[in-house]
Amino acid sequence: MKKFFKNFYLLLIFLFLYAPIVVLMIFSFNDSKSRRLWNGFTTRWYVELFRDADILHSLYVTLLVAVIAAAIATFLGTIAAIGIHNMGRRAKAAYLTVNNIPMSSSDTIMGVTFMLLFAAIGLDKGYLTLILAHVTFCTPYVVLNVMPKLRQLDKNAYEAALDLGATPHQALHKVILPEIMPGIVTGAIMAFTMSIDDFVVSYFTAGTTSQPLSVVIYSMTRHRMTPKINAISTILFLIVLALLIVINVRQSRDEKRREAARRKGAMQP
Amino acid sequence: MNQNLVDLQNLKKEFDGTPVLRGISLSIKRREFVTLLGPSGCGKTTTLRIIGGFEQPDSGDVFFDGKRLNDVPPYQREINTVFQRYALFPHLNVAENIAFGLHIKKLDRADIKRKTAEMLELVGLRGFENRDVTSLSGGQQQRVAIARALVCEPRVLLLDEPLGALDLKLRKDMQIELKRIQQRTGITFIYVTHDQEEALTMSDRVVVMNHGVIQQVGSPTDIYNEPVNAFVADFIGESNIIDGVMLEDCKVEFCGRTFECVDKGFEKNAPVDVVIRPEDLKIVYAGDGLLQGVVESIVFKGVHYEMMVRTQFFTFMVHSTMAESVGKTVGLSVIPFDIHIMHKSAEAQA
Amino acid sequence: MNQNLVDLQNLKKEFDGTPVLRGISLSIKRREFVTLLGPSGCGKTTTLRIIGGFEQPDSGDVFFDGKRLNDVPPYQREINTVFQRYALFPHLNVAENIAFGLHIKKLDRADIKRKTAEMLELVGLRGFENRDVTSLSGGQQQRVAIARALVCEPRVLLLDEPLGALDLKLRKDMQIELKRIQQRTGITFIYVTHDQEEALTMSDRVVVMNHGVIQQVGSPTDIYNEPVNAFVADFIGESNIIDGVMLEDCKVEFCGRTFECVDKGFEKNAPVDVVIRPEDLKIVYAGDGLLQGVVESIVFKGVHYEMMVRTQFFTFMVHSTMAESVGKTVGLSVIPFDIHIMHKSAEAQA
Amino acid sequence: MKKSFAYPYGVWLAVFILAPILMVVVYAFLNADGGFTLHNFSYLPGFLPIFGRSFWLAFLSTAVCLVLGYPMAYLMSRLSASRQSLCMMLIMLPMWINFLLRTYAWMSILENNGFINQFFRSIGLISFLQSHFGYSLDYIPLINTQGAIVLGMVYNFLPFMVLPIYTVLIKLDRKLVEAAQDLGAPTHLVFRRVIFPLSIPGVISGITMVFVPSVSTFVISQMLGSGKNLLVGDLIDLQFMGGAYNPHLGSAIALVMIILIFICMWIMNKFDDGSSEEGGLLL
Amino acid sequence: AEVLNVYNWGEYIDTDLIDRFEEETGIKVIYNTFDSNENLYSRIQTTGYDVIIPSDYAISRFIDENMLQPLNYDHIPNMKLIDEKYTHLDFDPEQKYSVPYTWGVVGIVYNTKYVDKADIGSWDLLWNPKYTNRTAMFNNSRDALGIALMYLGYSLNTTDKDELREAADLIIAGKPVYQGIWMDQILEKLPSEEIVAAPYYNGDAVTMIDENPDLAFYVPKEGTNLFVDAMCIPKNAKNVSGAEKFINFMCSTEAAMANWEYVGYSSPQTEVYKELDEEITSDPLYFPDITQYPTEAYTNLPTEINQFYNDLWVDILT
Ligand SMILES: Nc1ncnc2c1ncn2[C@@H]1O[C@H](COP(=O)(O)OP(=O)(O)OP(=O)(O)O)[C@@H](O)[C@H]1O
Ligand SMILES: Nc1ncnc2c1ncn2[C@@H]1O[C@H](COP(=O)(O)OP(=O)(O)OP(=O)(O)O)[C@@H](O)[C@H]1O
Ligand SMILES: [Mg+2]
Ligand SMILES: [Mg+2]
Repeated sequence: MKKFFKNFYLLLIFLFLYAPIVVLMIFSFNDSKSRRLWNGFTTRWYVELFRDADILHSLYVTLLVAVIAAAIATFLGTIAAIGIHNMGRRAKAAYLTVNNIPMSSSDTIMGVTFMLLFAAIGLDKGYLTLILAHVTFCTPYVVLNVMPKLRQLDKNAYEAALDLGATPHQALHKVILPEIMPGIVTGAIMAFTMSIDDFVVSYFTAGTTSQPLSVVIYSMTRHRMTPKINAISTILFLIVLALLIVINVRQSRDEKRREAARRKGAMQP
Repeated sequence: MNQNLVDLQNLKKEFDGTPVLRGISLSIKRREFVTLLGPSGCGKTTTLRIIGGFEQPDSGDVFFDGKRLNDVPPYQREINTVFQRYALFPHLNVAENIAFGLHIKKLDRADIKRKTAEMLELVGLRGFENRDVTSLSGGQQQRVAIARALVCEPRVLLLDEPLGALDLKLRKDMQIELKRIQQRTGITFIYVTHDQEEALTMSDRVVVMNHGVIQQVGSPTDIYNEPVNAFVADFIGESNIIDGVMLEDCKVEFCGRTFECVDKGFEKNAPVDVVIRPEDLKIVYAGDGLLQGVVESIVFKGVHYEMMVRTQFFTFMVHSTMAESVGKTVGLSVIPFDIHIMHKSAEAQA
Repeated sequence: MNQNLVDLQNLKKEFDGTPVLRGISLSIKRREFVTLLGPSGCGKTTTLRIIGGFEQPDSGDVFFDGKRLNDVPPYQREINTVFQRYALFPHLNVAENIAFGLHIKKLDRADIKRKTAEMLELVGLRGFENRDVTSLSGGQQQRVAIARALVCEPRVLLLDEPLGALDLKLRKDMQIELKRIQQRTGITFIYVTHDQEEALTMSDRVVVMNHGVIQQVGSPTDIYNEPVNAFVADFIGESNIIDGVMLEDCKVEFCGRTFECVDKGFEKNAPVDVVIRPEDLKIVYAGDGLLQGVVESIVFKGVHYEMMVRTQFFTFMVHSTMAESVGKTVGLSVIPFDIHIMHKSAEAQA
Repeated sequence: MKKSFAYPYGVWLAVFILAPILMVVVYAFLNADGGFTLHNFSYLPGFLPIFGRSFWLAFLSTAVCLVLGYPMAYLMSRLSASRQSLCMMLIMLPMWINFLLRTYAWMSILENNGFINQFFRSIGLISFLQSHFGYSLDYIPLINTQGAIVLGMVYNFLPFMVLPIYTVLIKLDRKLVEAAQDLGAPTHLVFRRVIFPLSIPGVISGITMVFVPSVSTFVISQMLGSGKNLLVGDLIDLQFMGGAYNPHLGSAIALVMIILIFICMWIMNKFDDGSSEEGGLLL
Repeated sequence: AEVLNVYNWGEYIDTDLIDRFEEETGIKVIYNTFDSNENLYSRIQTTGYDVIIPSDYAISRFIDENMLQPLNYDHIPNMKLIDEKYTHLDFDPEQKYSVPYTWGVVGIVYNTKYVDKADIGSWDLLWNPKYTNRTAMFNNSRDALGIALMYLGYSLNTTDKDELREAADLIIAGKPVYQGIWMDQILEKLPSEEIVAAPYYNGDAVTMIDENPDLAFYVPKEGTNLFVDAMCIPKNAKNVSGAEKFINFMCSTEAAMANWEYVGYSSPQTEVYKELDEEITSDPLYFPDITQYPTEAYTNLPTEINQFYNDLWVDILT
């Protein structure tokens, strides 16, 4: 009974989170531009979508920037986390405070300050500025996901590797990285998601050839949002959903296997 | 100095302004099994870490086979370590853990396989190759850690309380196992523990430390039978430590009486620590002993009973295979040979 | 059954299909200090958790003061627990940790204050009221955990290896402390350990467990001197366990010879375990003993030397205060009283 | 492992975080001609209602997020490992849909003739209210209310409340729960006296990560609210992107907001006993 | 290949035209969109576009701030196809810098089912308490205050602060009537009958009426804003000749016609007007008859007045 209520609660929250998305997905098949009045089923937005080079390009930009920014952020954030982990209390606190700023300051301020900054150092807006900005607000998520894994790490694991003849570089690769990998992966996924989700910062930092989807969507608001956008979002969403399901299924299979192995291990003398 | 494999010369180390090592000098010979023994926080791990290269001494030198080692990074030292909580790599299985150092050295696959198999054999873990290390019991993990270090064929193996996390039974078994491995491989072991029985059982030489200072270095029997001060006496087995005054050579006064003893060379009327082991005190009839007291408590310890006997000046701990009833008045006797006279230790004076 | 405070009746428990408790029945009297002793994984913690209410037995009952307790949730049991790694609340200071249970009971402030102060006094932590628990040493944390449980005035206190994480010296001190507290408060203690010396030192009764089965229940001396089977004998102190055959009452054959003994009532020619404690074997001149062997190794253990003496059939462990040189041929003697004959234990038969 | 690994990121932070913030400070004290002025700050008293409204709405949305998110995090932390990661993913997944689109969808749901009101009408709720309670409208007002704005914020920021609390809760030692039960605490007291106090660092991170973006949010108030009242985020947006392009005034407002937020956070952190080493926000 | 950067409002071009232009000229067009003139203003400071399509008052501001190049009409022969009605307006009196792209007026879109005939015809409808909570106002200081100014009978480009103040107070007075102060939401909320009347541009009124035939459009008798979005070449353009080709292309009859069909905003191109049905060209929705009521185009305002607009707007929305 209790369990039922718990599951019911989770269900309600997820209903809340997904209700608008379902609406959006349904109306990507609506035979009019209205996002609320149903005019019959059509797939024409999907058809048109694949003819709309601009929207496709902006999706490409979004994904490209997200991949690059997440990759850089993951690298930068991981080594930074390792460095910060080894710092004294004060330096650590200082780093983490600054690290927290992007997460706890408004997007608008960040976007504007980036714009001012890039103008000040004479950097033309384009992929570079976009990626720099994205890396900046993505990296903190990586740092914060990797730090706890480092804390969980056996203090001596790194030294054990050195002790066995590994150079610091090898120790990092063969011991530390595999150990903190779950944190890195979560961090990377979060960074990637944040990059995809961002609109304000991109808005201020994107160049002419590098307008991500969110900026394109926003510039449509003066006139009329085309349902093609709903269509592309639906596609994107379903792909990611499928991906996540695959990952999760694999994960739970691994978990079961490991559990089984452990039990078998415990029973042997 | 030539036959010494490891030479520590006046190592000093502070952490945050607190001195942790106050000048450690120690020579360790080839094939020796040396144990660092001391209470928690006395600097054992720090000494080991300096030898391993994980910590730099503030001053003093580490020599290895006659060469100064201070600036050699850990991964270039022919020294391997078994860490206190094993520090196994959880993402690797048993065989991969053991083979780690060999992979680093880029040995060819066949060699790695062979050596790993040999090691598994040595530590009695054949058949465990593909097991997840996290699924092993404490003792098994311990053995993997040892195998992982030994397979690199170090000239010195450092072991930091390797048995600390194991239960008593298993600890005893592993003590024997470790000693056997040391004898078979002929590798120099530097071993850290705070368990004096472990130290006595396994070592060729024991180094007793306290507060970053070496108190005594010697064979287990030396240390046990001739502790240089009350700290060592008390730390190595339980002791009755009584304040006394050395009246003259072979004559010491304590508990309001004068006793004969075998120690000489103290100043006249020097205050000293008198150390008597509980098992050296004999319970005799009330009138017979030099001292007289009342049995205050008695506890069964298996091999013997432990009794607390209160005399006028001091409550003695006495070990005896015979039980006395609580409240009984008994006499205590001790032979002069078992009365150990010691200078007041720095510890006690401070 | 009336004067029993806790009664366990045929408790059974499985985890994932593996039986962990296979029918534990045990009665514990008021004011008793009972210790569960056994190797790792034998089910000690599980038994304790069932008494505490954190685990439900698959079958069997727990009675407390004559009432069935199975379905009473932990927070309604007059039982408190000292957890293995203390489980202190890190967000509360020392005094708040101790007062936790009192706050839950909604005592008034003055009472809480008074009782907390008394407890701090009892465990020797006066002046530590406002200290952060994480800043305490292991021994101090231990004492806070005990105080926190005791202040609730439980009728039974469960202690799960409370001293497991402490170092040897501290462990000894805390053993005495705990015993003192138990005697002063008169609370029933159910204590879990895998350290047999600890069990012998502290307990009124010891319960030896293995593989989820109680092997023997008895006073420390009973357990030590009259183990019912080889497992108990081996687990409680080191033993030489030799296969033998009971020829007739008081006559046993092992190592190819016939010995006199004091045990009776075995079947004729029944195979038995013969147990001889290392300290009960005396080294005599080669010709004099009943057995003859060669000293294989000798280890200094402080109070005594431990020697392995290889005879034709068996290698005996011998404890002696005199050292013999390795390789020497010696005789071994043992008096009939020290030869313990036991039925083959289930363990050994399996 | 070296601390020098953090230096590149240190430089990065200096260039891309600290330098821009410095520029905001500088801008706030300049006029359009580049001269020093305090004039930009003279507007601020007039913005007081806007600040008040923003902080109030942010407070509400943070409170709602906490009330909804805590049980969510708690329940999640009790699931099996694979279920947990599934839930994590499901919480993150909506972020893959553009936030404007999601908000538009909420409009469709909440409007006077939107899906919810259509539903109410179809089950006869509205006519029931009208006939029995003299209700005058033919819809339940949902959109264009402060409630709708709060809903929009909660919808967007809920994950940032759930995740940090969840991470603290999964690290919580089960033994402490048992210890509390052992000392006589029934379930609700175990929660109040042990679980909740120990999860405070996560709660504080969650509050920070919801409150800050809520205070500075814009667009949501336009889309789900009536747009008749500005929020600080809109005000800043107006200075930088809207009608009277005035980055100096915008910077001044932004600066004041940053300071206010820092003060709020500082007060919040007073509730944290500092045991959450590293003051890490998330995770 | 030759590259041309074009910066236009979102959803404001038939994208097929870009493909056609690329085919014809071999120039690669990089097409970006913006959502407000202010944004355009800040963006072009730092980004080099070749063709931009701002609105009237923005053009006037760009001219004042010397950000546009004078056009060489020799390279834009199709300029002659642009109706003179829409040239030499206040924002570019000498018609040196811009080529009109679309034009239109602001009027009121209302739902005939709910709004009484008697109530229409004037800006008054936006203050009519009968429609409380069922109308909306523009969320844009220039347009909103513009409506109030016209209703009051003042110039759209007034710099008289008292007049502006009065206009602002008028909007404040209207606030209780509006369901909301919005821009693009109006596009949705009128057809879905969330609201029954709101000001909007005639070009968008077309799509709204398409969607919900109960809707209708009128231009209030007090007069309105005639707006023109026009193509310009910024000073920092890199590809001027390409930009000229693009502008010329967009003015061709074919392109203008296709674009008209797609965007729905009135075309300033004479041939388009001629080719269309009488039914359409006479419909004030498609081609408002700007001779019937006073019209005025926006011009750039002095910084001080812009700032004052800002202050008033914040006041209104506080
Ligand atoms: N990295 C460090 N920073 C600060 N203090 C340290 C550090 N390492 C050790 N210390 C301090 O130095 C002292 C000696 O530590 P060390 O680890 O050598 O003791 P130990 O003899 O190994 O004790 P134990 O038996 O508890 O392991 C302790 O007081 C410890 O707190
Ligand atoms: N919650 C559980 N789920 C699965 N198996 C369990 C669980 N708790 C205990 N076990 C298993 O039950 C057996 C007995 O465990 P228990 O903790 O009672 O042993 P113990 O005697 O206390 O050992 P130790 O001295 O190591 O603490 C072990 O094999 C253990 O792995
Ligand atoms: Mg140590
Ligand atoms: Mg246990």
